[in-house]
Amino acid sequence: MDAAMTFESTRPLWAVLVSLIAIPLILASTRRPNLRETWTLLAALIKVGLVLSMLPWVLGGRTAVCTLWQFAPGIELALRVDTMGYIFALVASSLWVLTSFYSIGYVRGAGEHKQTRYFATFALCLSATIGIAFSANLLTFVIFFETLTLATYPLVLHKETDIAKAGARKYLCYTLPAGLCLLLVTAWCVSLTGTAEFTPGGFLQGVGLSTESARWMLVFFILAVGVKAGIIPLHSWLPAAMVAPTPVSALLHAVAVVKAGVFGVLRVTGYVFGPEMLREIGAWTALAWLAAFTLTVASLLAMRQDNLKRRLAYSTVGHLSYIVLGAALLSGTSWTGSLLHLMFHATMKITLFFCAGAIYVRTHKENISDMHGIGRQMPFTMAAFAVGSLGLAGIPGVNGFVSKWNLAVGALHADQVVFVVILLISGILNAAYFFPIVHVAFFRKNKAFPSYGEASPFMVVPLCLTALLSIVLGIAPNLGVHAWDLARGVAAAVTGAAP
Amino acid sequence: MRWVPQLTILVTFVVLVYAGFGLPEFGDVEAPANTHVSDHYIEHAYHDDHTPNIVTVMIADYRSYDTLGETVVVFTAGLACLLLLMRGTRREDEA
Amino acid sequence: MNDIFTTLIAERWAYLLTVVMIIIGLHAMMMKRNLVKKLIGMNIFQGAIILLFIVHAYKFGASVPVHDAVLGDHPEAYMNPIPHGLMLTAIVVSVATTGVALALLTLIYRRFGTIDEIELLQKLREEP
Amino acid sequence: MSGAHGAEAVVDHAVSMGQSHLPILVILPLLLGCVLVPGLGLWRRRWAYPLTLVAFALSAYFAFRTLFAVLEGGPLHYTLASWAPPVGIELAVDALGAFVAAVVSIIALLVAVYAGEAVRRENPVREVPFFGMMLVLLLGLTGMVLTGDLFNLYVFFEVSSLGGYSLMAIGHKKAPISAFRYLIMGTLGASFYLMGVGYLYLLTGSLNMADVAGIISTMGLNPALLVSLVMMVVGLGLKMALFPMHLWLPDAYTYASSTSTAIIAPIMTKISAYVMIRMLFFVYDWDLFLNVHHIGDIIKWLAIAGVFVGSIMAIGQKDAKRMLAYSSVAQVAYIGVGIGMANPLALVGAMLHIMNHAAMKSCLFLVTGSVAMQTGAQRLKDYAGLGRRMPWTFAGFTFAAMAMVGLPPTNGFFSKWYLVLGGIEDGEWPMVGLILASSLLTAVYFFRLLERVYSKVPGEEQKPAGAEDPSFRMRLPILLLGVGVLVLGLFNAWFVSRVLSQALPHGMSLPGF
Amino acid sequence: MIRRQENVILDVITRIMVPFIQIFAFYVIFHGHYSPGGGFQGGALLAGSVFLQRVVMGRERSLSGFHVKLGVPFGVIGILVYGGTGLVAQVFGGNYLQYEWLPFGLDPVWARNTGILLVEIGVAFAVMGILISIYDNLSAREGEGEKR
Repeated sequence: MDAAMTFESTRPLWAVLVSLIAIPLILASTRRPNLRETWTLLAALIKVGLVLSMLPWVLGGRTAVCTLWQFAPGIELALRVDTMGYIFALVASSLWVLTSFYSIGYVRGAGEHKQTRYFATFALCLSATIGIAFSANLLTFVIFFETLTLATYPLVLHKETDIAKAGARKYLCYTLPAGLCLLLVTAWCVSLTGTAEFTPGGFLQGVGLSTESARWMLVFFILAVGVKAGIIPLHSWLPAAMVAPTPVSALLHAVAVVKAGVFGVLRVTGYVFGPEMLREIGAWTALAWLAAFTLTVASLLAMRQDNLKRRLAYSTVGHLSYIVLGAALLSGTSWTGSLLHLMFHATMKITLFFCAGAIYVRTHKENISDMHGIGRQMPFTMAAFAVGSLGLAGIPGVNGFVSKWNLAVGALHADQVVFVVILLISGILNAAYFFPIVHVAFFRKNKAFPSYGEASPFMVVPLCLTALLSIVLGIAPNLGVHAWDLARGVAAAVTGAAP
Repeated sequence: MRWVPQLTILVTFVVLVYAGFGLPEFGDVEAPANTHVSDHYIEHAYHDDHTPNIVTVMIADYRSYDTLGETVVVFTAGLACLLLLMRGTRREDEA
Repeated sequence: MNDIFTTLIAERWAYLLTVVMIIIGLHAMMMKRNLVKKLIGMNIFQGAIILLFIVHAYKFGASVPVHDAVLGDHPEAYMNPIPHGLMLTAIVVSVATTGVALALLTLIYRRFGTIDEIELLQKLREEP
Repeated sequence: MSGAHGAEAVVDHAVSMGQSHLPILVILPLLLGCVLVPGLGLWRRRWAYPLTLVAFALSAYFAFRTLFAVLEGGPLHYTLASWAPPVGIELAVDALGAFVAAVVSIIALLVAVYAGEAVRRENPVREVPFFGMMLVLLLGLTGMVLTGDLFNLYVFFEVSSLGGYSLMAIGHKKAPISAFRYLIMGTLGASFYLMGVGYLYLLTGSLNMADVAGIISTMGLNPALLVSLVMMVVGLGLKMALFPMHLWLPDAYTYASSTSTAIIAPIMTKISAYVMIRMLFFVYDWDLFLNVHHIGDIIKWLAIAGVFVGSIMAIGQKDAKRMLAYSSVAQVAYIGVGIGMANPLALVGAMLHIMNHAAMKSCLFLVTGSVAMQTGAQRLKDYAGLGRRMPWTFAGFTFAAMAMVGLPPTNGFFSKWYLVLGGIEDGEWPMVGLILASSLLTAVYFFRLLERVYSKVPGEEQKPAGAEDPSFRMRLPILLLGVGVLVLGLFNAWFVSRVLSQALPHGMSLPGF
Repeated sequence: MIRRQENVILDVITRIMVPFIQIFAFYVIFHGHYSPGGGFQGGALLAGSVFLQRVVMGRERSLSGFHVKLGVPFGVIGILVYGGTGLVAQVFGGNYLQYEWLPFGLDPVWARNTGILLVEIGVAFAVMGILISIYDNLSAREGEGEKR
């Protein structure tokens, strides 16, 4: 980018810090839950306010930079608000608000223990996520990425049952080696370039990296970020981590953590290697096929799950690979599709998780086979669920359609018809594993079913809102935060295609 | 593993003998050890301190800091014995 | 062969003796079961090192390093004072080390009634 | 050069006038303290602890003054009795020495704050000589760091060693046995070092480090020179518990009293590592020996083997202190790896790890000490659920554990970072891979412990007596160190660019400066 | 550990010998400038004289000669004399241990000479006291270490 458009600002720093500052306050007010939740909500609102206040900059194509101090020789700990980071930050922070409301209803409804630790670590996760979104160079990215890994660990462990411990161990077994791979490649990049500054089109252009070693580097990168992005065969921590409380699954395992992984993939493909280089070393086809494989197999696996949250988890795995696929296709439209899906999948999937949580809190049922006729008990919840599943299946009218459409067109632009076919098939598979739930919920009768009624408004309102949001964005993608323009801007910057 | 110490000893012996080839001859007046600093001591000791015993001058003036450290070593040994063998050693430790 | 003989035996016999002494001490330190014997080995070892220094302080035809009006200031007239001074320190150090070691042995003997390494290791294992 | 006659004497004074007294001022408080504490303490017992604290504080203060003076105006030289080297002994303090001295003294000060109450609770009878011995230990270590004379280094080596042996013998009933083994091994090491000095002296006729370095740089290769280097590496490796020579360490650390371990474990092996760096890189011709003659490779591969052996043994342990002892073996070996690689970045990593590991390991040992004192828990399984009963203590523990695993942004991450960078610079991919893989092993035993500490236990009801945080004076050092690992991590670039880049030997310079 | 029975001859000989040993020790200390000898040797001899008393007369009776409690304080005094000499020199403007700055109004050479003497005396004190205290601690039977 040219220097004229970049300027110093501490606002991104505050966006990261605000939830960190909240942590001591949360810890201090253990005894008084209401005050404690107030802190959480306050932090969430301030954070989203800060992020939204940066929208004009991004739309105006101006980039805020916040350089703190030298972190390792030659490398600053620096934050930078470029469009792609902004998209991720926007998604995470805005959904955190809803999730905070939802969490309050959930943890109290389900009577979770150690709620203080829960909220504190949650806030830490959000700081790390925003940090990932705004990090200006690879080392800063690594710092926040690993911090996120650590901060999620207690949340997965939260229930402290043996299953939870097993899940947490599995989570570490996957993420720690990934972190080491990330450290390795980061050190490699630094020793090549000095400062591993993210630049659209890739900073590895013209450092004289041989094709062989470039391929190795890409492999390590994919190992590093692919774990969080849930690329099969690196995915299996995600279903195991579903033992966490539902808000955690909702925000972290549908939005923050896994999206951080995908975000990493986008950064790597677009800002580290860059389209030209990926074409040169011919790695993009491999990546694309990997994604295609993942999204098909994940859908198939999802069908076999009876536990609702596990089914959602596998569906998440699949949908993350849509984004990876779009990134790998390297055409402007496909990138647009990826970024749109990064946003839209979040709204839809968080709706579904919220619903699952609401059902759990009210009925303590986790298996789909037990949910016969639940739709009559909790109409709003299941209606929202229906919206979400329609969207993920790619039915027009819900925002899932928009992103999938762009992906398909992008595949055509890259004249890869085969991927269009795969996208269509997976859409059908999505329908095949989501619609039965809706069907069961609404059209099956269950005599021996006590009347539950809806969950507390703390939970129902957010999930209705997200469902509504999905529909609105499906009809007018550019409404409000100009999601459409943002996505196209990034795609243009990376692939050089005309916006 | 009984052979490990023997092996160590053997290796040490070989190494030390090998070192012998690099050392100055026995009683060599021109050896660097006998010329570089020691000459300065021998020439200046008496005039610096009016003390004929060159070794005394060296340990108590030129290298007095060493001697201080050495006195501290002795003191440490005394303190150690005091620390280890004080009365009440056994009761309090086995409790 | 003859060359090696002259370089090692004829001209550096004193050094070889110190090496032999070092090996004796090392052997005692490593192989003896009795801790006191280990300690004695340690002393032999240190003594050997002290000799290593002192031996090389010797100059043919030189006198003790005490200034003498007759001999004047000629360096070749006196032996090298440095190793003597250094070894004075080293001796005291080894004495101090021996003192501490003996204190430890006394403590060990008071507590376990033996100073045999094997038995002590057994005691280490069985008692918590 | 100094001389007999008045004129030259005046010249001497002129020489000494210009010199800053800071280096000796680091040592004097400890010297006076270590004699006054027993002297007065045996007479008026309650004076002992305040005196100790004052001595540590003064020495730390002057150590930091020295560090900044060196950073301002380059290396300090202080000729004792103003006999210019090589005739006399000089204290030669360069950036590296000042850095290590500052680290050691501040860690010792923190442990001393902790010790005040801990010693009174652990062995009240021995309070006075114990404090005296702590001062002696630090006196020896600082003397080793600051001196510029090979033999003087040996003398202070022995001072610190004697202090270490006797402190190690306090504590568990079996402590004297392990301490005696430590004594035999340590004396062996010191004697090997002395032999190395002897060969150097016989070849050069001088004992001053700079002088010796100058002479042997012109000398070329010589059997005795090579053997002297080997002797020093072996001797210092013994004291440093480098892999094949580490067998004395676990017992010693396990049975010693918690205060002894807390002051010895973090700094003593590090000082040996520092001396090894000093010898290999500043006295000998490092490029000739480490790179051309591949001694560096031997050290490097032994060290990485030590990393794995230490970590794997640590995974297998049931006793907390023994686990930490084995992890010390592993962590010190990282320094060995950095030394062996002998390239600027890796060496910086090693130097940085001296500080980082001192901070984290002292924190961990202080925590185990307080746990043992508060709850009597020694074995890992007794740690279950302590996280909520001793929140502050285990907050510090958590940070230190993260640092041991090497997770950002703690300081442990950055020592690994520089080691890995160094490996990549040399294109030594297997070594890089091993370094990274080893931190997984560390993760295994620390996360296992953390999970146990923070999750609830089945028998929650019967909690051991007195299971809460120790008093403020014992908690303060733990928290300071716990925050310290974070701060040292975030601001590591300051140390690297301001301090350690000046501490590199001749012919080395950091890329990017 | 030492089982001793009364033995007049030994006692008498000891009483005669000890003063001579000590005188010789002082000679060794103060003549260290001119002939082999000095603080360590003299201190060791002084300690030896006390050992003789301890061995022959037994612990209790020999305490009148040199009390157990005096060992460490002597060591402290010795080191203080040594370090103090250096410190005084430093305070009066020189480097540490730079004897010619000792405030005796002597010319540098003789000041150094005096400094050496002071230092040797300090060393002698320290060595004597500490060796005796080591001996006492080692030879103390169980439970009767130093009473402090």
